[in-house]
Amino acid sequence: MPWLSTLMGVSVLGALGVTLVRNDKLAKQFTLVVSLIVLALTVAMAVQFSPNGDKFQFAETYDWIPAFGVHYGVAVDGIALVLILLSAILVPIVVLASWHDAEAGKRSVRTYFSLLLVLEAMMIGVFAATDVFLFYVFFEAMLIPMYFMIGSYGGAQRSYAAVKFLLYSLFGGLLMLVAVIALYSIAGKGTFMFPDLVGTIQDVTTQKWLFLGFFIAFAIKAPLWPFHTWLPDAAAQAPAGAAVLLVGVLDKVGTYGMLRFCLELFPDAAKFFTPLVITLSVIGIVYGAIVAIGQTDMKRLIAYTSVSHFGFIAMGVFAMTTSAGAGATLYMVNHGFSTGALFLIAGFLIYRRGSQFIADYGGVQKVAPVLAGTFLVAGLSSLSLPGLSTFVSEFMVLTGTYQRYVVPAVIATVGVILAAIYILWMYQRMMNGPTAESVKSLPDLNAREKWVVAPLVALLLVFGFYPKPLLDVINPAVKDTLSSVSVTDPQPAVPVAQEGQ
Amino acid sequence: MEPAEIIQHSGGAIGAAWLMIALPLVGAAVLLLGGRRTDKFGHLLGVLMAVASFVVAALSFAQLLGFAPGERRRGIELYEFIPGLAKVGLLVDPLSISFCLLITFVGSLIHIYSIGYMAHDPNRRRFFAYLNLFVAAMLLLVLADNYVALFVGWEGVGLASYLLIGFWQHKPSAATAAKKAFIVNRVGDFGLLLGIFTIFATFHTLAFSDVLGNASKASSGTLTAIGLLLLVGACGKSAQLPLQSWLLDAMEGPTPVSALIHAATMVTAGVYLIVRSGPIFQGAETAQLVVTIVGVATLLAGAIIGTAKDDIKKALAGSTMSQIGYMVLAAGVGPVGYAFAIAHLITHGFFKADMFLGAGSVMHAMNDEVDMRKYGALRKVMPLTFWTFLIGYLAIIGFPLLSGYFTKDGIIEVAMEHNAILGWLAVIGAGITGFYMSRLVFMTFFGAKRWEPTAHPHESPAVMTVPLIVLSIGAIVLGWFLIMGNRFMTFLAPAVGAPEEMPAFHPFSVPGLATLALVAIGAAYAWMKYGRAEVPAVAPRGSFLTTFARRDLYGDALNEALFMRPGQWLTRLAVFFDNRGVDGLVNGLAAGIGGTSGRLRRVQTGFVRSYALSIFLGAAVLAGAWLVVGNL
Amino acid sequence: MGESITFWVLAVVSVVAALGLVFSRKAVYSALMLGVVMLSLAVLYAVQDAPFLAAVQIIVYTGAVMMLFLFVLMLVGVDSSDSLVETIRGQRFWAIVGGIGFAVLLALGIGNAIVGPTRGLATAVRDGNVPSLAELIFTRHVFAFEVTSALLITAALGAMVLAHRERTEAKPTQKELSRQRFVAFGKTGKNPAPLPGPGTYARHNAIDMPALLPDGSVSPLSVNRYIARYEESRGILPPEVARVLEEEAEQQRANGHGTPTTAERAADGGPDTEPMPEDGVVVGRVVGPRGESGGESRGGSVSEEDGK
Amino acid sequence: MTTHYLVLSALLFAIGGVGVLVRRNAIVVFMCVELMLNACNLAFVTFARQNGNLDGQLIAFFVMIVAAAEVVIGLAIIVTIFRTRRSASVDDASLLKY
Repeated sequence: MPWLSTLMGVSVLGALGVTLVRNDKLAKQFTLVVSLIVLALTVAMAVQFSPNGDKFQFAETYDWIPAFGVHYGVAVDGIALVLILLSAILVPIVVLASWHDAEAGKRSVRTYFSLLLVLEAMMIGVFAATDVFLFYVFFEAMLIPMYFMIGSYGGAQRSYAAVKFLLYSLFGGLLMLVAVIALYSIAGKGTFMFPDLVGTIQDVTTQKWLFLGFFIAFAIKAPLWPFHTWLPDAAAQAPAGAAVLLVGVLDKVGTYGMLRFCLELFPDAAKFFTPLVITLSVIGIVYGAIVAIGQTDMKRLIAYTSVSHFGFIAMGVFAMTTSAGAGATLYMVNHGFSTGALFLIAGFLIYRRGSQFIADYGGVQKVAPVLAGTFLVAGLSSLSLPGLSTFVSEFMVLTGTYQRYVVPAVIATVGVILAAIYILWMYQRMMNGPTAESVKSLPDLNAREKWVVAPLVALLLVFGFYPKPLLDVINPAVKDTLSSVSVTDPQPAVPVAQEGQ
Repeated sequence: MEPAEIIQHSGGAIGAAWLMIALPLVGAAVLLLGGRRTDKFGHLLGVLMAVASFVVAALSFAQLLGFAPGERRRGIELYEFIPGLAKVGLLVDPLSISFCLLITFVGSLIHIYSIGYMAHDPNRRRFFAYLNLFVAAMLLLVLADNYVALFVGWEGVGLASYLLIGFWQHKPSAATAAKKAFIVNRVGDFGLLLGIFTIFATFHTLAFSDVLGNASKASSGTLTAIGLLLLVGACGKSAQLPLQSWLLDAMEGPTPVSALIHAATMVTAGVYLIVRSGPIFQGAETAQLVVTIVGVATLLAGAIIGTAKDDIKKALAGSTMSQIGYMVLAAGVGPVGYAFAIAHLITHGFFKADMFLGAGSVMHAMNDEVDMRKYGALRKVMPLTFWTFLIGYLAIIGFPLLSGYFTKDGIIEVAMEHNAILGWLAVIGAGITGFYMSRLVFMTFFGAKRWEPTAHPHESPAVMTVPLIVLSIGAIVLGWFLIMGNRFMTFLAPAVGAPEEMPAFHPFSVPGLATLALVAIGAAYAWMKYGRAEVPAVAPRGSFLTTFARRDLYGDALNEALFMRPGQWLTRLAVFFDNRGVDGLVNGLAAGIGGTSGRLRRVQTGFVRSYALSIFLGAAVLAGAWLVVGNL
Repeated sequence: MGESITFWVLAVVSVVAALGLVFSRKAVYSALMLGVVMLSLAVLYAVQDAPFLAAVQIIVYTGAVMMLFLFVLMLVGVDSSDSLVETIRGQRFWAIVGGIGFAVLLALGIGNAIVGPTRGLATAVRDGNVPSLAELIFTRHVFAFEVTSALLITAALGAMVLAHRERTEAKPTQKELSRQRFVAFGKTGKNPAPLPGPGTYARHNAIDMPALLPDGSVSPLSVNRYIARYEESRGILPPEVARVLEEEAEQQRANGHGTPTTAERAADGGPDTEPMPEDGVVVGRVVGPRGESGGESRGGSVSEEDGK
Repeated sequence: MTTHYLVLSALLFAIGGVGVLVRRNAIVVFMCVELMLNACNLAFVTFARQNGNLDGQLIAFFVMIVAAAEVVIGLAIIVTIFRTRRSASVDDASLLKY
């Protein structure tokens, strides 16, 4: 069964179907059903994935533009699989959370939900693409639904944010396009298929240039310091649901791309640029956290925490140890859940109070304990509290990085302290203290909203204590990636008979 | 004597040791998820889970005693937590089971006490949920068989502490104190995490058995680094210098919390960590020295802070800091001190919990008044509270034959043998202890009434006094029971090792006598100043030293000046830089392109003729180019 | 030899005429100059063994196209000559630089392009120029030829469509027009009556003869300014007409109208004014169906046009 | 001799070009365009004789036809513009800018 095409096909057909439905309410329900079907199919696919089987599974390859060797080639390895799972899980949650988001303006509600489904198809496609050209197409095409979601349904400064987002990403994308074409012609294989291109570029100088073409695109997408400034604007202006998908999934394409393309296609260049990337990541971790502390707008704050977290992910990718790589991949998934929960609950708050500013809140815990409690859990996941899944990934990334790069890992660990400051200070200002007059009548979470938050919190907790199912899928893929970069983990100073571990 | 091998175990109470953690965890989950529906029976469920956990602990203890001393380290595999990094397993050995007993027993008593103490709080259910969560996390901390699981428990107790300090979160002071506690603890965690990373980088494993068993093979530099990093973690959790500042503020939490978390159990986790990682410290003398110095510094600092506080809970908190300083000092001495450290930890758990709960009882009676200058002459009104408190007081100052006498004097003697300077400093600390604890007791229970007009003190209900009685019994007998005949040291030896020669107990050694004398002088001085003399209702300005102590030795001021203000400044600078610098660059680029195109736009004058001119000139240039190229 | 003489004569003529086309101020002169160039080229075609083209050049270009130009000029205004002041900065300089440069480059390029002797058309034209051309047109290029016919028809239709004015409101009736005239009279004092005819005592009705009022004096309304200025320049302006114009000018000055009189303007002839700016008015009066009239309004319209 | 014709053609073409650029009256501009076309025709005719091939004359013929059509349409446009704007200056029709 062509699983991946089916997933995308269902989403696209669903998107078309939504536009045909006349009634807004029916359209929402329809979208929810479609996204749940996609989720069910994804889970069914994931169950059949064998972690120790072929690297790429569920492969489909068809000629697309034979003249240039462009294929419609999709397949997943462990890394892509978990990210597709993440997308498939987040979309129904976002649909449910965005139930009333699109109604505020005068824009069509159906279009919003249709765009969501189109976006889902593209998110699946971009992670599944094994043809570099197809990846590029999805990479760029993803911008369009997100552009409209921000630009048409966002906050007061939506058009500024949307244009900034689009131009910034397009700029990176174009650099990547040049690199993709150069890769094609220099490799001289007459194909864009990723597995055929691995290892074809041997010249180190060429590798460096091509690496930069890909890397800058991914660094903007991720976003890595100093290419991050589009994110706070975009995330703060986007409706909460779109912000979740933007930060939770779309940005992961950047770090995913680094892991998949930058490392495997250009191993020597990747090693050459590792100090630079690690430096940028570490700056991003500390800098993002410090700037987050100083924010007055909670959505911007969450966006800056993501800048910090993306620093961890990029650092994990480039530390090139098994546990850092696997940790970074796991981080991508967990960060999706964690930031998703934060954005959505912040969205609920904003929907109730009508303000994004932290100063407009106070003592919410008293009037809406469930809301405050879930917000705290989401916040704790953002500061990587053990017992929540983000801890596992952050711990793995830091452990793995520390093995090879001690000083960066130490500085990055400072982010752990800063994370506590930005989350808890925000929580204190918004939820604790005497109840502000303006929030005295805030209702607590309703049933729909509880259903939005519950799965996220449950996933955070379950993977916090039992991340093995994910890691079992991720680890072989990461090991495979690292072996194609030909690096091995550093050896311990004191070898210990490994009977217990 | 080296620690014994760990034997994989299944079956029996020890095999079910995970229940100790799981039961309170389930309790917490039910109470938190169940919401208002569980309001009615929430506190009972909480108590039940704590007691059940104690039962499991007691049964495990019994089973453990059934094994030969060399076989008393039992490992239980649970599941693979992070493949390649850590499995989760439990380690039931004399050290951890001692903690389990302390935590579950004192924990249960405090649960019971809280039924009465929190009776009128609308959120009592949530309180019990957090308490259960704390017990589960604390048990995970001590039962874990590797550093990752330990860290999970470590942060879990931090979370519970955060939630409980900020339990009355409508009070800004409570919310701030909670946040402060968490953040300062995070600074400690920073060190602990780095310690764990270094351990992993060195050994490629995080299991206690592998790491500690092979610690001697690592270089002493590595061990020193690990030891110091772990010490930073311990300082954070145990409120040792320089990360002590959170503990005094943490008294914003309900008093049972202060008793359980910030006196008896959680704050001693640092001592546990140091003792558990003993082989690492024993390979690193510098680290050990730093540990002892930190311990002594803190025991003096805590004692000095305790002398000046009028807030009964803060005075007790200063005393907690000081007592933990003793434990850290002992833990830094090495195997000979471990038993005293843990023994003092256990006795301290009893008498300090006893006193905190007594203080809670007093506050309960005095409309939550905490200022001792508004107490006085309470011994008649609250006899049970008074007598139990008095036992705790005598135990802590080291009154002969009470618990503190055995355990604290043991620490002083061990320290004295290790390093005379440290030993004498510890003796001085004991003297100060005698003064400030006496001051506390005299101000609260003796002297004249200085009550607020609205106060109508009364004895607390039985649900609160019974735990007090039980704890005070522990405070009387535990020290003698544990120390006499080196009973505890022998018991702990399989887990932490023991010195070649068991120290003998000298009741009338020089340091012992000196301690007693100093304590007596301190107590007498306190009687003169606060017992016999009139206590002013408003604190006198006092000398520089008093102000120094009152201001927590300027710890907060130092933190503020060194970290908070520069931090705020840095934050503002970073935000400004981000908006104007990084984003300014991006927007500047955009504006530059926009401006250039705006200027270039002017070329489109709308005059057909100027367009024609450009075409014509272009054609001319082309013709020229053609000519040039054609002639080349 | 004969060709050389023809060429050099016609080349000089055509270049001078082309320059005249570009630099003459009046469109009509330009048109005439263009005609000269075209005729010269027609002769050069004929000299170069292209009699058919020469004929077509004369018939189509000099005959049809030139007429079209002249007609349009009449529609737009024969006088619609440019001021030669350049308004776009640098335009003229760069145009001339570009033109000279282009001419030089082109001449150099084409001069170099010729290699070998002239072959002549003797072989290509076996049975005469026209039949040979016809053969080519109707055989090899027949498709292009048919397409040009389609093009011509399209052009004709297009011209009709473009030139056709759709009437968007009802044609004003005589009653409405007369009402408008009187409304205008009430507002501006514009004379509602038609312009005066030759007059009761007129001996001529020629355009250069002013109408006479019943008292025998000259009606200023009827003085043709263009002719008057012409006559003034020749010194044959009838004295009665001159008097009338002077009176009018004085009156205007007294009224505060800054507009200089015809005579003054002709006299100072500044660089940015046309020497004879009032031709348009004359044409307008002759051509304009509704005969806008009145000295003041004429003066006004003149100044407006000048200002452009 | 041929070269002379061509240089004349180039000269006329350049003069026409300058005329297009410097004159503002649309009709005169049009005339200049016609002059340029004629200059081209001269070159075509000259090349026809030079190369002994009638195709050059044929092209000149087509150019004339197309020029005629162009003039018709162009002048119609000028008339239409003049009708609405009362001006035949190409500079006045400059709304399509910036």
